[in-house]
Amino acid sequence: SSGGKKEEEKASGSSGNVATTPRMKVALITHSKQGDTFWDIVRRGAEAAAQKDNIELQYSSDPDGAGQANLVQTAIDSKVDGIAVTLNKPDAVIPNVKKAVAAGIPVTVLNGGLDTWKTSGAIGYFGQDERIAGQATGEKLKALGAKKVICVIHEQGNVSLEARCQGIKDKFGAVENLNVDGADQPGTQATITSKLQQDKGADYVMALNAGVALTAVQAAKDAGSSAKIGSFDMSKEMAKAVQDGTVDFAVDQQPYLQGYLAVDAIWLNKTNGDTIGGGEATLTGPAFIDKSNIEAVAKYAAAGTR
Amino acid sequence: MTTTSSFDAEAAAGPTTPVVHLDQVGKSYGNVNALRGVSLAVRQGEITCVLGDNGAGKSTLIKIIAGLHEHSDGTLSVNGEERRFKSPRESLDSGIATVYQDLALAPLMSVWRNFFLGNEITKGFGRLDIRQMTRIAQEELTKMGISIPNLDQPVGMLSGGQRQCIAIARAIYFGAKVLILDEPTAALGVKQSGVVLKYIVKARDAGLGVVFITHNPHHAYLVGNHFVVLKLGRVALDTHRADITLEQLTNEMAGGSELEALSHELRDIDAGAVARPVDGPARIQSPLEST
Amino acid sequence: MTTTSSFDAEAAAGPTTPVVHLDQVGKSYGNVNALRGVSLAVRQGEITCVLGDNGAGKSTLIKIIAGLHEHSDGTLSVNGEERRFKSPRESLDSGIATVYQDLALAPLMSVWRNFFLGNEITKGFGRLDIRQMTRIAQEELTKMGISIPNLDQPVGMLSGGQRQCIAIARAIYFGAKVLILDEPTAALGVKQSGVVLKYIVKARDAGLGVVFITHNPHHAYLVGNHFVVLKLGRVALDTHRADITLEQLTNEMAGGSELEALSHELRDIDAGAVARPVDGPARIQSPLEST
Amino acid sequence: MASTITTPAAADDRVSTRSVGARLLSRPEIGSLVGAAAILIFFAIAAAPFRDINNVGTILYGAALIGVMAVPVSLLMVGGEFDLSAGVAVTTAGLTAGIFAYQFSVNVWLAMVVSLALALLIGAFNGWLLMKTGLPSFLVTLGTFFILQGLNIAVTRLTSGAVASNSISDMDGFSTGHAVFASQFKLGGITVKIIIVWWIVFVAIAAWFLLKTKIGNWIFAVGGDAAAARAVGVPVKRVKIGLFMAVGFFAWFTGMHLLFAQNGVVQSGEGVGKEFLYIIAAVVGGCLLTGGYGSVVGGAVGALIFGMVQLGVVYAGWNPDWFKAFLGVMLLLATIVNLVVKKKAEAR
Amino acid sequence: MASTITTPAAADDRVSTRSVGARLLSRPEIGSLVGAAAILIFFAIAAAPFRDINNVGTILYGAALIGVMAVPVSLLMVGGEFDLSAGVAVTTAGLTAGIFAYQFSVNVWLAMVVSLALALLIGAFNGWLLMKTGLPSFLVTLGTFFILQGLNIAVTRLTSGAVASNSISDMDGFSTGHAVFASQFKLGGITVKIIIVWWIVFVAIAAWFLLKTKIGNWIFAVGGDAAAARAVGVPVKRVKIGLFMAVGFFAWFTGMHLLFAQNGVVQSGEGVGKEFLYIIAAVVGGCLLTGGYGSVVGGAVGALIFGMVQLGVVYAGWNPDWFKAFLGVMLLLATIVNLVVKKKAEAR
Ligand SMILES: Nc1ncnc2c1ncn2[C@@H]1O[C@H](COP(=O)(O)OP(=O)(O)OP(=O)(O)O)[C@@H](O)[C@H]1O
Ligand SMILES: Nc1ncnc2c1ncn2[C@@H]1O[C@H](COP(=O)(O)OP(=O)(O)OP(=O)(O)O)[C@@H](O)[C@H]1O
Ligand SMILES: [Mg+2]
Ligand SMILES: [Mg+2]
Repeated sequence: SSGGKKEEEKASGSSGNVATTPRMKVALITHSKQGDTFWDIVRRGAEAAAQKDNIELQYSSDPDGAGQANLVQTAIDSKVDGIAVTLNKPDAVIPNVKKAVAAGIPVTVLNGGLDTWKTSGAIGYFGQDERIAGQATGEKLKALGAKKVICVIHEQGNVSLEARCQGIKDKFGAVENLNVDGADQPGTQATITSKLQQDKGADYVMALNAGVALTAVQAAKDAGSSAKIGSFDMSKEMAKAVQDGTVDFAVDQQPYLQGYLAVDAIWLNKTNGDTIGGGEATLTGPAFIDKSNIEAVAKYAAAGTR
Repeated sequence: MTTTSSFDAEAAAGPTTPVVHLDQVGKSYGNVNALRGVSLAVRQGEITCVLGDNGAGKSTLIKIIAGLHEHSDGTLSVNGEERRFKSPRESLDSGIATVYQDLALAPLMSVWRNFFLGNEITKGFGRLDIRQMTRIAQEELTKMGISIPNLDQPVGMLSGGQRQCIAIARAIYFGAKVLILDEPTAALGVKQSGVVLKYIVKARDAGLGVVFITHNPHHAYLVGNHFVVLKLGRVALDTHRADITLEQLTNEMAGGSELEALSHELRDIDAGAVARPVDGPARIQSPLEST
Repeated sequence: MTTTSSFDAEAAAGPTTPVVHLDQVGKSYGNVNALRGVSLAVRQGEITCVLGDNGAGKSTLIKIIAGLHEHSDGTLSVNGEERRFKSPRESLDSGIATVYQDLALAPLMSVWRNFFLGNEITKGFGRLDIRQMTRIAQEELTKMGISIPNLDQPVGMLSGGQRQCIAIARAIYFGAKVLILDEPTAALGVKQSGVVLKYIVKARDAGLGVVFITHNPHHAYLVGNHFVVLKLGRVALDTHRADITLEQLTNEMAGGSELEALSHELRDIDAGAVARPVDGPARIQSPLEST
Repeated sequence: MASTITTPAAADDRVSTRSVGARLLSRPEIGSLVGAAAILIFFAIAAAPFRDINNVGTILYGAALIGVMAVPVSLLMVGGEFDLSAGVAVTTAGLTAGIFAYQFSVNVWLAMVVSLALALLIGAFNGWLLMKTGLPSFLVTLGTFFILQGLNIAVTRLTSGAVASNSISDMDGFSTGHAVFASQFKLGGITVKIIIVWWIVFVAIAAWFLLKTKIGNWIFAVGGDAAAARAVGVPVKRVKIGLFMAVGFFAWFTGMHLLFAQNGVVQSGEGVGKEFLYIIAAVVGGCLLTGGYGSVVGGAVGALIFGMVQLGVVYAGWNPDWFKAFLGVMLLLATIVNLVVKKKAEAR
Repeated sequence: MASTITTPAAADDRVSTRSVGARLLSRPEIGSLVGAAAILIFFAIAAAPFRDINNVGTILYGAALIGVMAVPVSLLMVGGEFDLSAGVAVTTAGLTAGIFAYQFSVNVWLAMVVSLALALLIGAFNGWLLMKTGLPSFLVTLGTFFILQGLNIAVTRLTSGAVASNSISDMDGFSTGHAVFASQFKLGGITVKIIIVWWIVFVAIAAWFLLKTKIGNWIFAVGGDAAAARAVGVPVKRVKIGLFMAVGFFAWFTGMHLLFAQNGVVQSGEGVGKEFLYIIAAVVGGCLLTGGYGSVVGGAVGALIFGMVQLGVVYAGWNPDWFKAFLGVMLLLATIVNLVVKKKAEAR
């Protein structure tokens, strides 16, 4: 039999040295739903940092604002040594972040909360400015000569996703949003197909995560549309799609880096009093990945770290 | 049919006025016309027996009086005033209490809660007076001669007769002007049936109008003042006790000659003899087939 | 109690052997001991009448034979073999067909589907032979003397008596060795009751063992060979027809002297007279209270 | 006092005959059919692409994705039960086949057989636990729902190290599997995905099965009154367990479609929430939540209504912010039309 | 042939007396209480922070977030109905107050009154439509669910231009509102959020109401057998509409808590899926899905079980991949314990 695990096992990874600092416990608390590739990469980055720094990482997530806030409280209750948290719903979570800071627990913010992380008393921020990333994408689309863009939002009411589409609109103009259910690939496919059948003028579909982008490729084929696909975020399959040219480009915000830095920053702070970014946000994106530079990224994407 | 005209004349001359009066009432369920042109008068101090075959429309008739269904044709008047009950509450508020054939009990609720459902005794702020309600329910059921070990038991666990008794006791306790009973003695033992019949007579003596539905001509003849026989949704007979004998009544109910033959046949069978068992199961012929 | 020993002797000497034999059977529901030490023999070609007050345990008894409940004590044997039915299917497969007091009909299903439920006629591959089933159901119901306009109607829309007839017709049609009927005539009209009684006799004549539960001593005495009276979950009387008169039986069922007084009282009431209606509702006294 | 004795007609003349139309109208699925027609007409007017015959394939595909699972879910609902684990069981089936084939480097068809066995086992477990404990199916399948949801993610990550299974698109048997479960063909101008054909076949078989076979009769009975069904000898337990296993089978089928349609990759977090779409389809199609009444065709029509509304809003190009609000209004309208039709039918 | 006539005892001696314990055990919520105790002991052993008395506040808060809404949902379920719109209605209530106060620059309390009126209206609409159409509540409230979900997002974007409402934390009346709905205080070492106190108060009142008042009696009746209840004169429609309005009231209350706890901002997309947590709490707590049986205290215990499992897994520091699987197993175990207890109680 061809393919399968045997094929993969021909290539294998390695492991680095481990810090000798005292064992620490760090909580990573996100607003992710379960089973999302993007957050899987974030977590992987955080785990890599944790392993290197002799940290016990406790990952938990709740898409509900009040629920995520209470998870921060449980981390405080569990007397962790540091908390890395997303602030996509800042008003719900910040009160408890402040509590953590007051209890002497260093907090880093990742992915979301660019405008608010400073007020929470966190020591650093690692992520991209979604609006700016969207705007950059808008410029790129203009440069590519797009006429009409469909921006596919896979979670209605999500602040970051809305900001990306808004950013594209800021710079590009002819953008229409489309809501789909990110946890339902075939349904997403049917919806994008029907949108392309309805709006024959649309010549670009911007997906906001890798899974939706790959689904959009299939949908464009189904609809007999010549629309091109652009995307946010990377994955193993996405790298392949960029290589093949089925996806035009991807906007990478380097989630691995977000997770890694958020945890590592806590360790550095605890062991050396450092603050990464010097009190300012550390931007991990956007980086455009297309046929020209995919080779450099593809092998990491295949390993699940890009 | 001359029922209505004779009926009006009777109403004018009668000793008491009808509390409930149905005039040419009809009711259809979709394409089934369950009742057609039925007239009936329920008088205070009188027991009106409604008799008839299975599916003749007796329950439908009383459901109209009880406010459970609205009639499709004709008029219903209570105390001389034309009414059209939108819900059983309106009927109850007019002083009409009903024992339904399907009993209208909530199976998961306890005995006392069912007994007082819709007529709860409260001590202000809608607070239930549980102690008193339990006591009354116990008393009323004891009066009917049945013993229910635990009034907190859900009704669904009781025997058929026990449930029937709860429904009857409740209606009698809350009955104000008119008491309607749909086959109240069907599931009851001899003793309990006797008690119910006596209750019916007492209710009449207390001045209530009673509508009594039964398949038992003996029961009907024992207590009824006035007999109405329904057949296929129409009034087939409407008569006073004075004008009919038990035999005539039974005949009317069962469809006349047919029954005669049947009961003769039955009497011919020597029930005492024990038949030789045949081997294995045998097909049973219908008694209505030629034997 | 000497029931059992006399019973064993009887079984040895009797003309037929018991198909179903209960020995010292007991059944408790939680803290209610509904049956205690009940023995009963159902013989082929005999009608065993089970009588008793409401809540005496009659339905519980037959539910054990029908496989609906398992007994807590004692033994149940069918054709001499000890059995413990885990489900009604096992009982049915032993040739025991039952009419339950609560009828066991699915209200949303049509008449013919209910009639053949669990005994569907198929034409291979489990395909239903709908035409034939409709025909048979129609025939069997017509034989019982009731007319149901449309066999595709859901059972829930039928009158109480119509439903009762479906349950009886079904059991009789499928009855193989033993036929159990729990108050089959309760909801039936005079004519339909007569038909059912005749059916019962015919079933016996065809060699089936019949268990007949009723509250009507006339019905029981008309067809029964053998009478068992239950009281508060125990056997109070177990006798053959030859050894008892109708009066004695009625007495036994209703609790003796109590009933005597009652029926006298009832007869004293002049049902023909119309009482003066009092003003407004009046409290009704219990007939069991001192009047 | 006069007494009047009239001899009634011997035959029952109370029943007026019903027209064929009226009798047709009283079938459980007709209401939803009329609702579907109303939605169809509405969108045909409101959305130009909806009228384009070439797009029928897209709409039917959207409906089939819900519709295939609506078949056993409707049967189960007629049988008086729910299955909250139906949505994630689809993902479990897809993942199992994908992971098994990849990890053991075996032919995809072998992995599919393993996956089928597991899917049937899950169904049987649900049914068995339900009958054993007597708990409501809501609770039992809720437990399975959480367990499967957890296992999907945990096992996928253990084996592939990521939250999606590894692609098996280059493995033996993939292309034949793809042909059976996820291919498409042209019919006139319409691109027809093969799952639509399967869906129609399944609906036809299941509808026939429910109405015309013995076990179909038992399904109605166990849903309508399980105690009564048991009393007349219907093997209630076996029927219910069988129904849950049917859900397992169709979950497997849908899972295979996902696996092959998505290039041999299954996302482990998918399927959550789908169970309600299936239930919605069944209920919109006229199945009673309390059991004992409903039809397979109705469930299919319910899926069609849901699919049409979902894509119709997109075809109409309405502001996507209002999407859910439109969906809600449409669903309410469809069910109210359904109801009005039923009432009309009963009154005839 | 011999006949034996025995005179039976006149009094009914068949009933053995039940101990107080056995009678206690037969209450609907006791099973779930035992289940809750089992979970408590389990996590107290498995997770060190769970044992820390200071963390009780966190656990109770997690439970209260579900528990407050579980109160009316339990009542509604006893009354024989569902409300799928309960989750998003919470968000709607929060958004309405936030948007109204901000847009019209009025005192927050005035906006809260407007929000309350709207929440009650939504409940009344659900109930009215249900009774008017006779459709199952699953369908009616599903329609409202989608409509509210759509409106939440659409109206928020129309007014604030974003997907969250504008903050009202600096407006008049915010601080008093915060004190009432979202403040906290210290009790010993435990930080108690005020919503926990409210929750306990609500449970006590509603439990008393259900068991000891006339309307409570009617709720049992309309859920157990609506036709029978109507036949004895219970105003079925008014009771059901009232129950839906109670859901509206508690949705408002929870919405206010969210508004004030989140600094005067409400996310428009939240609340979806919460309705099932409420239903789960009620069912785990012993309410029958088919109505007519259950208790408010049971619903509260159900919420507690859910909250304990949810946070217990985090406290124990288990791999979150397995979280859902644990949750499923725990839920099944809790309900099976519940069942075993009930069976034991019945057998006494
Ligand atoms: N499932 C049950 N749980 C608890 N108690 C029960 C249950 N079923 C019956 N009982 C009780 O057992 C006793 C016997 O009931 P059963 O139904 O056998 O009486 P019956 O003789 O058939 O009465 P009837 O003539 O009224 O039908 C009654 O006191 C009844 O309340
Ligand atoms: N809801 C309904 N829908 C359709 N038909 C109905 C409905 N209720 C009753 N019927 C039909 O109306 C006719 C009269 O029924 P009804 O219940 O009034 O009879 P009944 O005289 O009370 O009979 P029984 O003595 O058997 O109780 C029957 O043919 C019955 O099938
Ligand atoms: Mg009747
Ligand atoms: Mg009985």
